[in-house]
Amino acid sequence: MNQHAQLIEAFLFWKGEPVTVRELSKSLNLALEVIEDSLGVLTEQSEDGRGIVLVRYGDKVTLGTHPDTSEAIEALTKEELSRDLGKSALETLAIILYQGPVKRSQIDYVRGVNSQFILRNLLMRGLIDRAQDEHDERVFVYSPSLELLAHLGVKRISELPDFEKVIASLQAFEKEE
Amino acid sequence: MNQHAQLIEAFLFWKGEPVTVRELSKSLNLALEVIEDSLGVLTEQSEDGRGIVLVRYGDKVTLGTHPDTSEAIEALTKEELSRDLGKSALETLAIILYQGPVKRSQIDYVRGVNSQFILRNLLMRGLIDRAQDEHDERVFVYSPSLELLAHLGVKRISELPDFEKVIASLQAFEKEE
Amino acid sequence: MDEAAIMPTQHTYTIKTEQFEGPLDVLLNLIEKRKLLINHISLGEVTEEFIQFAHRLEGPHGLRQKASFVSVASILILIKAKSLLPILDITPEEEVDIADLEKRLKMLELMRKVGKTLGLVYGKTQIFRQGNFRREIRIFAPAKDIGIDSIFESINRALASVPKKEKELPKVRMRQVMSLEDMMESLSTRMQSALKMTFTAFSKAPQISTVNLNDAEIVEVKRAQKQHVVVSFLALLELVKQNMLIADQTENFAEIDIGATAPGAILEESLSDQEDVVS
Repeated sequence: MNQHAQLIEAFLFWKGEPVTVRELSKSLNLALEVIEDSLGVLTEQSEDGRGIVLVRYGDKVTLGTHPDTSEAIEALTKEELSRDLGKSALETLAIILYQGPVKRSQIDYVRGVNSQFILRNLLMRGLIDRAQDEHDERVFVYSPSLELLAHLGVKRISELPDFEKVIASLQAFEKEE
Repeated sequence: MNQHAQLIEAFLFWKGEPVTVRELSKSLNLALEVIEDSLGVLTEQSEDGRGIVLVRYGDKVTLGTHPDTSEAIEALTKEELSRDLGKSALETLAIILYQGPVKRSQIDYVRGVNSQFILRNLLMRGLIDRAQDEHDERVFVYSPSLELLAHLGVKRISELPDFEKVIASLQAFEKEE
Repeated sequence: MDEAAIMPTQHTYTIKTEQFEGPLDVLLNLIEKRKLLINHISLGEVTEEFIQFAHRLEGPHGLRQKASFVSVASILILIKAKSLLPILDITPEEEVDIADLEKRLKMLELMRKVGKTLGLVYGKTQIFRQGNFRREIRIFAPAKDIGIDSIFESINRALASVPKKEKELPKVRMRQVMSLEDMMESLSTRMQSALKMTFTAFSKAPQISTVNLNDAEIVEVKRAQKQHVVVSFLALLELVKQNMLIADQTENFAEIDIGATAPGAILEESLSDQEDVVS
């Protein structure tokens, strides 16, 4: 694999969304012909039984899983969505229910560990929603989804058990910092 | 690349977060030895100038961009990695990287101070992971996160600066007693 | 890109960690300041300054900190005494303490050096994580274990896991070791008796090789050795006197000395003994 193909593969992996060939050329400061050549190399490799392949539709390219693995991946996706949340995810969800909208840093602080992957999974399962913080656009805040509230059978979060008391404790921690 | 390596690569890509070898084995219904063999194949490929590499610590694996492409991608990232790791944090990370997995008592022993808060801080930042000790379930052990290895630009700990030398020195200290 | 990919460590609380330096840090700084290697000799050389430092410790951390300083100080004084009076008997337990201190210092020195290197490498040639290819996916998929009860149980567990700040004294453990004061006293006694023995010992067995020396020179060496012992002992007593100031401070420890049964036991901050446990 040549250096340009390597860079393009890394870029697409990091980017995580389809990009146009023109964007690739601009971002990586490479001529369009170089990009096309390298994409050719990546396509060839994709045929070579790798797990990650170059997906191209029209002008856009991205990375995806090899079609041969589709069946397995599909089954895994189903399994993932039906799996129990587990202790850590439940804890995170509980914090978002009581305290939402809440920043990731606040969740991490209460839990004492990094919650980024758990939040991603809760988002995919539609249990929480994400929005930009009113005060700082670079920061996201997380809230319980309406479906989750319906599923729990609560109309307002204040109906959650011991709501006032829990909120008071959570606020007490924040003040300490 | 064999079929199993292909499936594992696809799985790691689809999952998009660190997984343990055990999880791989369970999710893909493959024997641990098969998983290990295939991870070996993927590691070899990582060396082969591809854009995507396998990052591993002990039982944990994930995919990342090849270190050779760092500079180009770094230039494209808008958010700076916060580099404000203080002296104590770096010292603690060094102990966990070169002597991990370690218990808090082992870290405290070397540092001569209580490391509870610094560990919590590192956990929140996602730089270290916490797990139950194999031998004593009631106790936590700390190990470097794959995120930490990635920030340091190494695919595994043996690529850390002076790894062999530092390990040899540490062993020599133990023997002196 | 999802949030995780763009802002890996931003916007997190930074917990104020140890603003003070521990006894090993202080000791290592003293040795490094003098550009010495870590051994009995260098430890003996910095003993006095270390004890002075410990004596000056104040502030909210004061008591907790001092406890850990005192246990290191007692080992240093032992090393000093032994270096001044080689004939002084050291118990096997004390030998272990001394060796242990040296080992910890060497480890800390190495880990500091490694940490510095890591700081230079950190973030330089990063391996980047993949962008979130699946972020568009959103399928409402509640798990069986989600319910009001499990949510309530989880929030309580989360609340319980937040570490308590300084308001609460750390759990401490009593170790039946001598206080610094007791240690000084017993050391003084041990040194005096060792000293008496030394003079007899010297007349019998010279401690340095005198093979190539003539008689007059041998006498000279012996005299120098005796003088050295006397001078050293006086120096040590001086040191002990200074240390008594610290030994007085053990009174303070008594205040937080909850459940102390035996007098003269010192508070050991439970560094290595109190493991953080799975909750």
